[in-house]
Amino acid sequence: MMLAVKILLIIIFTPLAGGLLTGFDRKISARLQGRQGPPVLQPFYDVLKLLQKETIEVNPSHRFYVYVSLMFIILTALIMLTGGDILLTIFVLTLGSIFFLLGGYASQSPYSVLGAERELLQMMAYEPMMFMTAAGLYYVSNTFFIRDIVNRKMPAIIYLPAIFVGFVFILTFKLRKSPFDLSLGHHAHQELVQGISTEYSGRSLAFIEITHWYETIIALGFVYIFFAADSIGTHILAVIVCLIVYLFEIILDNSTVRVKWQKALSLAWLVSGVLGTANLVVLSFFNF
Amino acid sequence: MSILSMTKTLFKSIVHGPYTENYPAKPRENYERTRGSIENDIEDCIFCGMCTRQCPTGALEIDKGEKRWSIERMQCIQCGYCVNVCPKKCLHMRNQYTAPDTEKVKDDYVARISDH
Amino acid sequence: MDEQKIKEISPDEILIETVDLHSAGYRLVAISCTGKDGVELSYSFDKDYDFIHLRVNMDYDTEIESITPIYGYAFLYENEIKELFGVKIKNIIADFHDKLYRISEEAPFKEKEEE
Amino acid sequence: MSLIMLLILFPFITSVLVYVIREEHTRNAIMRIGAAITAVLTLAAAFRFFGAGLRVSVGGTEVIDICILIVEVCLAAYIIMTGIRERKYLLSFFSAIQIVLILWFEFTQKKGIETGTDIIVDKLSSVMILIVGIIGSLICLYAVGYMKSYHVHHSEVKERKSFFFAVLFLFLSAMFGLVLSNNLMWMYFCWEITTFCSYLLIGYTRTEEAKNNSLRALTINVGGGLAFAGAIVIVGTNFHIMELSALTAKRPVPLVLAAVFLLCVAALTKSAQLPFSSWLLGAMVAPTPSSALLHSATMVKAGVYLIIRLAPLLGETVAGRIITLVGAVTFLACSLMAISQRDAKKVLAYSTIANLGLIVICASVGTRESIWAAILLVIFHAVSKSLLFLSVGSIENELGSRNVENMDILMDVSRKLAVCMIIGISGMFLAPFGMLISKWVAMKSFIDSKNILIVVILAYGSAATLFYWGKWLGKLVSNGHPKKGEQHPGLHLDEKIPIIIQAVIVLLSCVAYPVISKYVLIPYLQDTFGVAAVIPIGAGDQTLMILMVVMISLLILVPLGYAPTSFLKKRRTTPIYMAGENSGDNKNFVGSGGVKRKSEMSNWYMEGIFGSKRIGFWSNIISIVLLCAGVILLIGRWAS
Amino acid sequence: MGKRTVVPFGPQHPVLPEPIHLDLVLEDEKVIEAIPQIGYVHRGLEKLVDKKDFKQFTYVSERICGICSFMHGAGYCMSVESIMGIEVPERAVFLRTIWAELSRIHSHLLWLGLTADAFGFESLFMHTWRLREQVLDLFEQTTGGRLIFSVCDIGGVRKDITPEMLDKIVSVVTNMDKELRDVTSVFLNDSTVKHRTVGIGLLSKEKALELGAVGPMAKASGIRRDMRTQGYCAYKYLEFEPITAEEGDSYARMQVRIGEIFQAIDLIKQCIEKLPEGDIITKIKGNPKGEHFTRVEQPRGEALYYVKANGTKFLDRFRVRTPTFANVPALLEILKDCDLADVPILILTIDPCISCTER
Amino acid sequence: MSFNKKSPWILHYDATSCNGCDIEVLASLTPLYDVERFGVVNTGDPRHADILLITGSVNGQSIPVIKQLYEQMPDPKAVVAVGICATSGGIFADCYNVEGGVDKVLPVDVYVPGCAARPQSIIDGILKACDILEEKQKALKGR
Ligand code: NFV
Ligand code: SF4
Ligand code: SF4
Ligand code: SF4
Repeated sequence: MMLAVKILLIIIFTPLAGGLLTGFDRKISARLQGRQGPPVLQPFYDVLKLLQKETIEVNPSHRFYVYVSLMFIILTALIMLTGGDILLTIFVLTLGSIFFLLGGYASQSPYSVLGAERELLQMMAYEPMMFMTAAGLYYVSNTFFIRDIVNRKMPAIIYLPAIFVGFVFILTFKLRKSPFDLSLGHHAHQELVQGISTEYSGRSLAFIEITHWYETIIALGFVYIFFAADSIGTHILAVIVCLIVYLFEIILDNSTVRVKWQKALSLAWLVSGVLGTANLVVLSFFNF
Repeated sequence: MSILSMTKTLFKSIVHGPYTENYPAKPRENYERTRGSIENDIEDCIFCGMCTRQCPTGALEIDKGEKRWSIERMQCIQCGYCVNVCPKKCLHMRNQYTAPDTEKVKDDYVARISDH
Repeated sequence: MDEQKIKEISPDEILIETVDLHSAGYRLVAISCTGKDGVELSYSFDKDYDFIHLRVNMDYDTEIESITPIYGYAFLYENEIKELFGVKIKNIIADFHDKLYRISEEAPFKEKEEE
Repeated sequence: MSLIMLLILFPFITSVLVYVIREEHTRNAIMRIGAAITAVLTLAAAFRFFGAGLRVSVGGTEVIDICILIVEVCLAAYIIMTGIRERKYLLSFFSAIQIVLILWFEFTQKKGIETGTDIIVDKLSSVMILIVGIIGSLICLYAVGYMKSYHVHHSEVKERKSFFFAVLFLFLSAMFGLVLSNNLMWMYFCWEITTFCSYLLIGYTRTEEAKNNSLRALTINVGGGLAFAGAIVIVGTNFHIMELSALTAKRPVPLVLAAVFLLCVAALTKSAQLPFSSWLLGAMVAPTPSSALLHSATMVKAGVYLIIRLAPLLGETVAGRIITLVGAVTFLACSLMAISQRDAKKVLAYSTIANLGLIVICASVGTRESIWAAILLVIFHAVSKSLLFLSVGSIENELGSRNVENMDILMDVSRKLAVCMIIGISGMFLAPFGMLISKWVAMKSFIDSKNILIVVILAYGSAATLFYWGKWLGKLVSNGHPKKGEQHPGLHLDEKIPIIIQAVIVLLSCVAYPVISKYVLIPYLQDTFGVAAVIPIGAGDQTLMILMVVMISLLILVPLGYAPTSFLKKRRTTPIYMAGENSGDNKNFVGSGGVKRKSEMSNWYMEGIFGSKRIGFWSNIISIVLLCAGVILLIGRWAS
Repeated sequence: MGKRTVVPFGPQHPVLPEPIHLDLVLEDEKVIEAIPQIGYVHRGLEKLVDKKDFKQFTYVSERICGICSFMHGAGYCMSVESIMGIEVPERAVFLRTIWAELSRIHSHLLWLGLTADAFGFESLFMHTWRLREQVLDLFEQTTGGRLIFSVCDIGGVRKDITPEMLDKIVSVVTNMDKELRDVTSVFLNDSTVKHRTVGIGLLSKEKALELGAVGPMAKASGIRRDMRTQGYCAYKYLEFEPITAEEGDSYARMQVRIGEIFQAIDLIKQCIEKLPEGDIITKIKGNPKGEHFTRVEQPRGEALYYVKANGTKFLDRFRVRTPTFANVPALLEILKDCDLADVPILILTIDPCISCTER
Repeated sequence: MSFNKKSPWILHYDATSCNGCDIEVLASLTPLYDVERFGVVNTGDPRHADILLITGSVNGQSIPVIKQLYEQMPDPKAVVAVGICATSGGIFADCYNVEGGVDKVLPVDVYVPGCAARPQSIIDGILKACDILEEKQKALKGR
């Protein structure tokens, strides 16, 4: 019973928080650009509008993947926020992303396919770091369970500073922010039109937005895990750090160009390789 | 080599606050010279037809008999050429532009017949 | 600024003249065409602000050689003239076959006989 | 015991039968029945000996040994002759040394070596039997249908189906023998037979390419056999044992390690690890059933099987470390190289090598969890990969091409095949399928054993894996339309049944893994290590199971996307977005000059970065250096 | 072998404010082939000389393009003035120069913004366009229009700039100068921006000459050619040096254009300093007869106006050869073997103005 | 409640505009005018758009494109003709390659006059189109 309530709460509040964050993001971005910006609730208006609109399809199956993707992302959020296994979280998250990009392929529309291709490339670029993040967390806490990781004496960040930096680096991919918004730029115009989401309209597009909200929270959830430990203080700190990281991403988004894929791939792999390996090696040297 | 060099401008604009003019909540003051829309002091008009002939888009129309001078608002490019050629100088360029509308607007100016 | 250097030539001299100009280091500025009373082509060249024009007068039925073998980038001008004026230009490298602008009307600039 | 004998002999008999009987229908019937019986026998044997296992010492081994020897000599003679005829002198050289070595050993040194248990059926060999038997028989069944279409498409290839089928069954026999033997001599014999079968099958089409590739495969594997023979000699002369189980019970002194290292080298050649992997890529010229059976599901597993057996002697030892690194290099390099491949079978081949590399890593790291992962990987890989190979084979017959790029129309041509293909691919890299779970445990064990480098390599290799499977998956789900009027032959029942069964097995295996873990792996590890094995998946098994089920049920939703939706409210369908220039049919756009142009989509191959030339070259160098380093280290140990 | 990706790029595409179309043939994301199609904004306005008389045609020529509108009008007027032998009052000549240079600032800022948008630097786009609004505001105050001024007339200009306004212009451009330096330094120095521009779209000096490139496109490849040095309008009274760069890549073109912004600010100040008093327009009589080629330096480079008149009020021919038209061959050259991600930047790097090109 | 009003996403297409109106549309996104205050996003993708902003008159090449873009937009949708060219063909109405205003091809909902239409007009036009969207939404529901 408790679990059911918890699940329900997670399903409802995660996107709300994510949407709110996105709203603040748009507001802050606008301010950084010297504009007034939309109301904070704008993302919700957008989604509600999209839900009311007609949903066009280009073939019977392409919309379907978006829904499956959303389901898996929700599952990810559930696993993560109930303190489940971190590797499983990553795997299911990957699954969700894979389905999202399959939707791009399924529409068989030029820009969707190009977008899907780039999305795949981005996944390849950030996946090693995700993997190493899990590895690092396991290394220091000897468990894959998030609820155990966040209940240790010391927050993991103390042992994993480099991995944390690397993770924040690849977070940009997940949040689809410049410099790594190759496959689907949210607002800036780019060569792929709207990438994977090109062919989606109305309800399916709304679901893509909602998926993104979940993803935002999941992405920040990882940041949280780095900082939380068994005292309340660290949990508050973790939330603050999440917000700071998000703010940092906004500023980064507004002060960089979109890089090309070669650069995105090599940068991400290099950063993950160097930071991840270094951190793990140092840890094993001190023999945790 | 400089990364995040944009941040300076970004923070400046945070400090400065938005540059947005709050249109339409705060209506805009147009400049004196702003080319908005053509007005006719119809009472002075002699319906010579200079303006209709010279208007490059054919937005103007006169009806000498009914003493009507009319302008297709959605056709006028605000070039002001009619103002230039009008012998009576009864046309002038107002600095308020025509508002968008759901259909094409045509404004009629009819002179009181009795005057002439 | 006011003096215009226009040199009249016949249609078959065009290649010789352009080759000369090309080897003298001139660049092609534009090819212009006027369609009133036959075709009047003006090839404008420039070298260090020395601005000269070759003028060809001919009728619509005469064919003229393309100068794309000498000035490759003339293809845009020539295609345009071909499409808009219906002038016969032969041997264009990169011929768009009257599909440069894809206009619906045929040779709109050509003086049409009374319809 | 007789069951075991039957298991080994039955395929052999079938083989002889299909070779002799050339009449199409009868032969096909024999094939089908043979396959079915093999499967039944396998199941029977596996269940029969599952609980207690079986350790037998076969009496009168002399007779068998003599028979083996005769066959071996004949084989060697044939190989030497072939080598000379084809001017592959290296091959003849390898084979000659090998047979001389064996003969010398047999007649001068063997006296007095008693073999206690010749055949062992334990949990591991049961698993192997099941893989070989079930997948093998399915593939044999499939071959019946496949070869029919194959010869329709490849009229230039001379029809030698009887021969082909016979070799398949012969191979099954040898493979059973291989995994059941504990006697190194027997194992070696079976090993050589599988090599030879592989050679015959690769050369099936008799084209120039096939011939070259088959000879290359033979050379490399005979080279591996030589290492095997060397190991036997070392073990036999120095320790007077002939049993694998006895060898693994030894303490890792330098000489034992040398033998183990040699065995591992043999295993590496068989499992096509770098620098020996070129033969497996070449083997893709063979008709697909043989690729599925020998070159992905079973024969190449013999190598890793051997390494798993030897695991207790690897781990922290020099030999273990070297093998781990070779596996790691192979895994990473082949995963990366697979990105640049368009040919479906090439992708599968690279992926096979990469996964074998992963298994090699797991096996040679040698902790309980890693072996747990290794065995699971063997199972899941065999299951998924054979499904993939079979599907690709049928796709090739259907579409007339095995270029991944051309598979975008598959969904339209044959929905069944496409779905099976999707299942197979998902099985290779997505949660909740076994490959991923095993990888997860593998990672855990690497961290626990402080193999940081391997963890990092695993991270990158997996990312690359994600890429090439992902893009293939993308091609499969894209709703391309076939050209009008194109003919697609359709599937034979003989092809359809095995593929569907395989797909079901793949689906089932992901729920089955806790069962496998509990009843197979843990007892096996307990036996091998003598310590109670920890359950690597951790305490969350319950929730995990629920999650798996949730995920699978979500996945099962996927085909729903293709279910007819006519009863739902119709959505408006519009042409796809082509920058405003869609010419209306979703395939063409109005291109420059006003002409219709077909819009084509193709995947990324990034040859500039992941081209097989560059990566292949460097990874080969690295692995050769690693092996040489191993040799030098071992000699150094031994000398000191 | 191997299949390729063939996608349509444009006419409707978010990175292209104006419609053009390319058939792109890609491998991975490398452009193997790019076949252009233009004509989506072709109106055929040159043909309007048959329907509008030569005075009305001033307004048509201003509407060739909304970016370089002023100089189009002025170029046309200058041609007709030459044919008719009209002396344009000095003050008018100076005023034209001021507006022309302000237009240059507006055009280059617009381009900078669009480029920033093309490589995904939204905030930079916003800030450059914010600064550009100040110039547009000056236009509106002096002419009444933000983009299309309708001030240029045959014989001079229709509106004068008041002394207060002149002071305001000076103060606005001076203030803008500071902010501009902040923003442009991001363009010139930020390493991520450099990643997208340095070495992208390389056009060597030889190639630039061979393909007939003009304007910043040529200047960035080291060709020192600027029609303003010919001294039309008031340029003969002003001191300036054409700005060039050597590298010939997108970055160099950016450098040139940014240089030209600051140069324009300087030129405006010079103009205002030297601005003579007097009439702003001479009355014209009669109809033109004759022909004339006029060349001016538009923001995008050398533009050619050709007017042929026959003594009636309808011209025989008006023709404009715009700089973008001349730069298209160079664009096709640099599009070869680029990345898909670079396509927008390469298209933008010639600062295309399709409306100008297709008329 | 209808949210069409709160988040009108626009798709801008340049039919044969002279760029004047074109850049004014872009300018209305920039800090001074900032249409994003009203939730406007310039999507560049017909599937996401609610309002089709067309600048410039239409010609033979752009008519099929415009029609297609309009078809690809989900209901409810509105068309806004920005600038005199788009409303009536303007000064180019007599050109051989100009067919006239946008209303020759699509049902135009809002005409925004001006040459070039100024950003304020464009904002007004978009807000007007929002009301129309709302009406259309109601009409759709009613059906
Ligand atoms: N500068 C300029 Fe134009 C002109 N002339 C050119 O291509 O922008 Ni619309
Ligand atoms: S030109 Fe002036 S007076 Fe003559 S009709 Fe027009 S408005 Fe009236
Ligand atoms: S301003 Fe120009 S377009 Fe408008 S009515 Fe006057 S002459 Fe005609
Ligand atoms: S209305 Fe004027 S500014 Fe707008 S596109 Fe037409 S001519 Fe250009």
